[in-house]
Amino acid sequence: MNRLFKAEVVSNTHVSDTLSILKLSPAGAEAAPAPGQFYMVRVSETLDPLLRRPFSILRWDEASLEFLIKVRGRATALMRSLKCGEELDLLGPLGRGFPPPPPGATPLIVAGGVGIASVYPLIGSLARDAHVFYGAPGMRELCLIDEIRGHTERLHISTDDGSLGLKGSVVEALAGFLDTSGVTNPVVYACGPEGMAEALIGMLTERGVPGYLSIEERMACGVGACLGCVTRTVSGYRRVCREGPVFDVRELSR
Amino acid sequence: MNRLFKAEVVSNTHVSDTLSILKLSPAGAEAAPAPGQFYMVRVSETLDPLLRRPFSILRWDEASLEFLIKVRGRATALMRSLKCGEELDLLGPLGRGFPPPPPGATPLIVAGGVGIASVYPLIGSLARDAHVFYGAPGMRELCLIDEIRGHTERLHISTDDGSLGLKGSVVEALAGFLDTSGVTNPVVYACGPEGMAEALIGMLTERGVPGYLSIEERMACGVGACLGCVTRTVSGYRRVCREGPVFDVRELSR
Amino acid sequence: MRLEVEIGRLRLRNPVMTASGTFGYGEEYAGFVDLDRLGAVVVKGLSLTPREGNPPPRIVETPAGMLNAIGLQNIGIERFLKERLPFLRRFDTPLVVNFFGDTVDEYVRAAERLSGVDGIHALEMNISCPNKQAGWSIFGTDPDVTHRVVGSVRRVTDLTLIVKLSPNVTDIALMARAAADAGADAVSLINTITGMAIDIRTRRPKLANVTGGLSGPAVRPIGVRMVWEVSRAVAIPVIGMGGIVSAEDAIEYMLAGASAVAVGTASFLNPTAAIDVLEGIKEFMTDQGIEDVRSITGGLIEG
Amino acid sequence: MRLEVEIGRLRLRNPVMTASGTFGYGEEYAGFVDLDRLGAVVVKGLSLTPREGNPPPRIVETPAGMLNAIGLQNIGIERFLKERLPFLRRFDTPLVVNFFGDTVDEYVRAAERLSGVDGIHALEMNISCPNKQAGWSIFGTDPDVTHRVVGSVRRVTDLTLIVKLSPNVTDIALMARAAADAGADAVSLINTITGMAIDIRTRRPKLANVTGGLSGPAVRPIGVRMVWEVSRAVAIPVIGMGGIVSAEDAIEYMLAGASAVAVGTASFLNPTAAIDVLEGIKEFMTDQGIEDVRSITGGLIEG
Ligand SMILES: Cc1cc2nc3c(=O)[nH]c(=O)nc-3n(C[C@H](O)[C@H](O)[C@H](O)COP(=O)(O)OP(=O)(O)OC[C@H]3O[C@@H](n4cnc5c(N)ncnc54)[C@H](O)[C@@H]3O)c2cc1C
Ligand SMILES: Cc1cc2nc3c(=O)[nH]c(=O)nc-3n(C[C@H](O)[C@H](O)[C@H](O)COP(=O)(O)OP(=O)(O)OC[C@H]3O[C@@H](n4cnc5c(N)ncnc54)[C@H](O)[C@@H]3O)c2cc1C
Ligand SMILES: Cc1cc2nc3c(=O)[nH]c(=O)nc-3n(C[C@H](O)[C@H](O)[C@H](O)COP(=O)(O)O)c2cc1C
Ligand SMILES: Cc1cc2nc3c(=O)[nH]c(=O)nc-3n(C[C@H](O)[C@H](O)[C@H](O)COP(=O)(O)O)c2cc1C
Ligand code: FES
Ligand code: FES
Repeated sequence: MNRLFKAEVVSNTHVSDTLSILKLSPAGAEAAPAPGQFYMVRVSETLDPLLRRPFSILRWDEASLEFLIKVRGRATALMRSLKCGEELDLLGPLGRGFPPPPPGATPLIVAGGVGIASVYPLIGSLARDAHVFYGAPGMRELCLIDEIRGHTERLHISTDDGSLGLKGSVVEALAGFLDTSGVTNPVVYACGPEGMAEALIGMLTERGVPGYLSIEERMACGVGACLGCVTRTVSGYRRVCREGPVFDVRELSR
Repeated sequence: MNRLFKAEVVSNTHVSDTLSILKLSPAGAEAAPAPGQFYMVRVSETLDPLLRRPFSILRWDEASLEFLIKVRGRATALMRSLKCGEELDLLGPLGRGFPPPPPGATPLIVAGGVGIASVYPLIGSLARDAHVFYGAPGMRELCLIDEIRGHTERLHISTDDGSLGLKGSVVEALAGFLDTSGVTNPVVYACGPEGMAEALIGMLTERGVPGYLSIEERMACGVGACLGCVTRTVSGYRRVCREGPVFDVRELSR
Repeated sequence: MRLEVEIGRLRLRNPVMTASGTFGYGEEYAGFVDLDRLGAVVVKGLSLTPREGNPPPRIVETPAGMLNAIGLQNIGIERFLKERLPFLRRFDTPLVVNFFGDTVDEYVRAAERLSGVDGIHALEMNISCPNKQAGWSIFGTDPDVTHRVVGSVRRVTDLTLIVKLSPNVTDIALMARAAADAGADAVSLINTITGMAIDIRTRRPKLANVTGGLSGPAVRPIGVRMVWEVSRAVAIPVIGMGGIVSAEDAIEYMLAGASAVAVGTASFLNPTAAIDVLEGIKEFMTDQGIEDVRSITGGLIEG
Repeated sequence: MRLEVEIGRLRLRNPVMTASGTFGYGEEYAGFVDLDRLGAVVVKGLSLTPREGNPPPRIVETPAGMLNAIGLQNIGIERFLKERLPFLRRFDTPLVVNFFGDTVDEYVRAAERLSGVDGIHALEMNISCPNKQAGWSIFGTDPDVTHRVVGSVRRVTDLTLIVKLSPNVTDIALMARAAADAGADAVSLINTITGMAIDIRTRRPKLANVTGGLSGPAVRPIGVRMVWEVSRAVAIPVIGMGGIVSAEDAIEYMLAGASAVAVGTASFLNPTAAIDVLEGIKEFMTDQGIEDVRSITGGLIEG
């Protein structure tokens, strides 16, 4: 079981202007991740960029790990330009992933933008009776649609500009569903940008719907040592890399 | 005429454990260099390594520039691993190269190790009546021998360990030649490591033989602005990147 | 090959320590590093009572460095003794507890509480953290105040006392002398340098706390210079840190005068950094035929 | 779009200047940069008489930075006026002459000599170079001495007087206030931070001078923090520098309080850096709908 290892780029597929799927083949046997866990990736051997960057595991099997990467700054731009055969240095799997749903509950999987990466592994394991809510600013920021449909018919797409699916935010789409579908015993599994996370916490708290949310915060160590990645919870600051990245929404009601 | 330009790697031939020949194709028309001039190369777009590095022009034609690179530290290690199609940022040609020999003089071209890069362009232009003295610690640090022989029969090789040619330093070989060959009107064109340069200056000064020596000094700007690259001359500190890298040996008699 | 070094009455099996705040309470990296191979473990700074620390964002990357504004979050001495010390006691490696206070009295009470506890081998007094905004950053920038607070702590503890100096001063040798005169057994430096970064689109500071402490390779030339200045000014051992990533960097600090070194930010890039530095020092000693690691200390040849 | 800024009585067509010592006497980069597009040209520091400077090696690269120990080599004021000024006079861009002395009297005489010369538009007083070893580095680290030397220079010149501050101090705001109180029209910061690097194989300093000044991106977080501190402490304009490589970096300095910026080490990596920074600022202003560049200055939103 290896938590610090090298992995070679097997493929790097540009799925949109800013999104790419990076498939890596680890040099040795490495620990299997759980949905919602992440890896700290060192993009360059040089001192610039200096720190590792966190990425959620998208898909894996014995021979490979896949990540969905959205270009945000320097490290992600470098990752987009990686070529087959190049080597990365990985640390992981890290953090606490999504807990299994309680018996009888209906999982509602919610993703905003690149947040799909974090919840995607749940779709394969829970999709039989789960609904998937997937939103983005526009259709060009959505990806893996066909693969999701391969697992479930219950995909609810929404875009802010209405270019695909419902026009509006994914939180609005979910709220509408909760209020009208009559689903009993829902439990939400979500990941998305900060604005969506805030809206979701409010909406679920208001309705008393339980849920788990994967949070993003800037990280340095990824293992709980630096206290750099804390987020405010009802019981004070908690480390996203250790106590998270997945938190019970009730802990996050700020 | 372009002095700041991008160039693509056309080939990167490893000629020994530490030496490689990097062939670049400039993006546009660029100024033709003179023997002994150099380019400041930016190896990476990142901030580490930060500064450009100076390299003497080895060979050129309308479509390409070639450099002989010896791995010394971080930037040169990165250069050794460059692949075809990768792009570098170049500034040059810079500095003052070797002056033409006075009429009737016999050019003696002297290189220690990777110093061959700087004097190599002279071999093609002067070799008809020139002698070439080329030394290194061992035969594995010598390169381009066949190409030099293509220009001249008068190649005198020496190695410290005697693995090829005369056993001993190139300066000793040159001194022996000067003292025994009866060559009249010699003028030396030389480049080599610091130890060799010191020995050569002493030896030539002693014998009153004129010569030109290409000097290495750490550089930041390459254009004369930072005053970082000075070397001591009889008239005070002079910038290697502007007043050099080639100096009259008489100026260097310290 | 002799790797042991002495810091006060503390014997370290080798000169490579961890830097406070970058190695948690030891447990976080125990899966990557055999703590028993380290010279010493230095834990995150503790205060008498728990601290919540600053709001996020707390870290931001900068060229070859990072800023942090953790704000000295810690679980407090009592919880540390109860919850974290038992794990650390299982190891044979000296444990150095980094601590701080808001007043001289708090420093003294913290030192008293930590002394005589089984499993704590030395104290590192942080008088230099630039994150806190209260007037107490003066502890590390005024030699008289430094002398007073160090002297007060010295009187209440027999443990090896290391004083950690701030680089945010005009004359660090002066601060080191104040600490040495007041009875410190060693000084460690450098702590982080106060810096700041701004998001030009939001126009807001990238750290919620506005300013933070710069660490990492970027600061190494400053750290090496300060260690050199301090080691020539005081007779007590100096522990060097600031941007050490490789054995080469550690040896640079030792040549400048450090008796031991600490690996900080580098652990974030490379969880085994401290061990890699140690192995590299051994290799260097073998290559260079160096028998005793202590002969590297202060070995700089000037002129 | 309005790009003009004022520094004392100096009007700059835009806020991007070159940093002293990194742009030679202007001529060295004239092949790459149209000097008439710059806000101002600041030349290498001059003294009354020529200086030889330090022996080589004078520079060494460090992580995202470099150390230099040029030792203030310069051709002296007289040769500058005769040999270099005529070239610079051909341009329409304000010329700022950086100068220094070993004594108050030398500062005063240098300022007198440079004042009233056609083609010199402002003076930048370097009281902060950390390379010289004589006791005079105190000019930049003791507020009383700073006040005295700046006041003395102020009395002999009507040119816009910029005082360049050293970052090697505990409290840079204090130094800035001393300069402002003594009549400076502006302050510029940061100069280089004293650092050091050692070759572990030869055990010798990598710089012949042992220590040198750290510049480049590595120091930017420190520079931005100091500009922020200074701009809140004085009413005169602040010129920000230290590690500016891109427009983004320049805007960061302006948001922290700088009225203008200077590009230094970046010119070595990229000879057109100053112009690239300027173009990037314009793009940013267009993107963000900013009409007047001066509205960026001090635009940091705290809390
Ligand atoms: C647990 C976790 C899982 C993640 N999973 C994924 C994933 O699967 N796919 C993916 O594309 N991204 C993911 N991210 C985000 C990813 O780590 C950042 O986009 C990346 O670190 C940015 O690096 P950069 O060098 O490209 O950007 P930088 O140059 O470092 O920053 C660019 C901009 O993004 C902001 N930023 C950088 N990092 C973060 C962060 N962690 N949180 C908020 N803002 C930030 C910066 O302030 C800056 O404005 C995840 C983050 C976390 C914490
Ligand atoms: C005018 C000129 C022409 C040159 N031509 C060539 C050439 O054709 N081929 C070639 O391989 N090299 C040439 N060099 C040397 C080359 O520039 C250096 O080897 C290179 O900069 C090292 O970079 P690095 O990052 O690999 O090493 P670094 O990591 O920077 O340094 C490695 C070691 O080399 C030393 N060093 C670095 N640069 C220099 C220098 N300029 N002078 C002396 N010691 C130095 C350092 O102190 C250090 O010990 C030339 C240098 C000059 C000044
Ligand atoms: C995230 C972080 C937290 C830190 N916390 C502390 C602390 O609690 N007490 C302390 O004395 N130093 C603290 N430091 C400073 C380090 O111990 C060290 O002095 C500094 O980071 C320089 O070393 P480096 O460049 O190797 O990281 C902290 C540094 C970092 C990066
Ligand atoms: C090679 C070099 C020479 C310098 N010479 C001077 C000088 O003569 N006078 C001066 O005031 N500052 C001098 N400086 C400092 C710069 O003007 C600037 O303040 C500093 O380098 C920080 O900016 P940067 O990081 O953009 O280079 C010099 C800097 C460098 C790198
Ligand atoms: S990233 Fe260091 S504690 Fe979470
Ligand atoms: S390298 Fe800058 S003056 Fe020569």
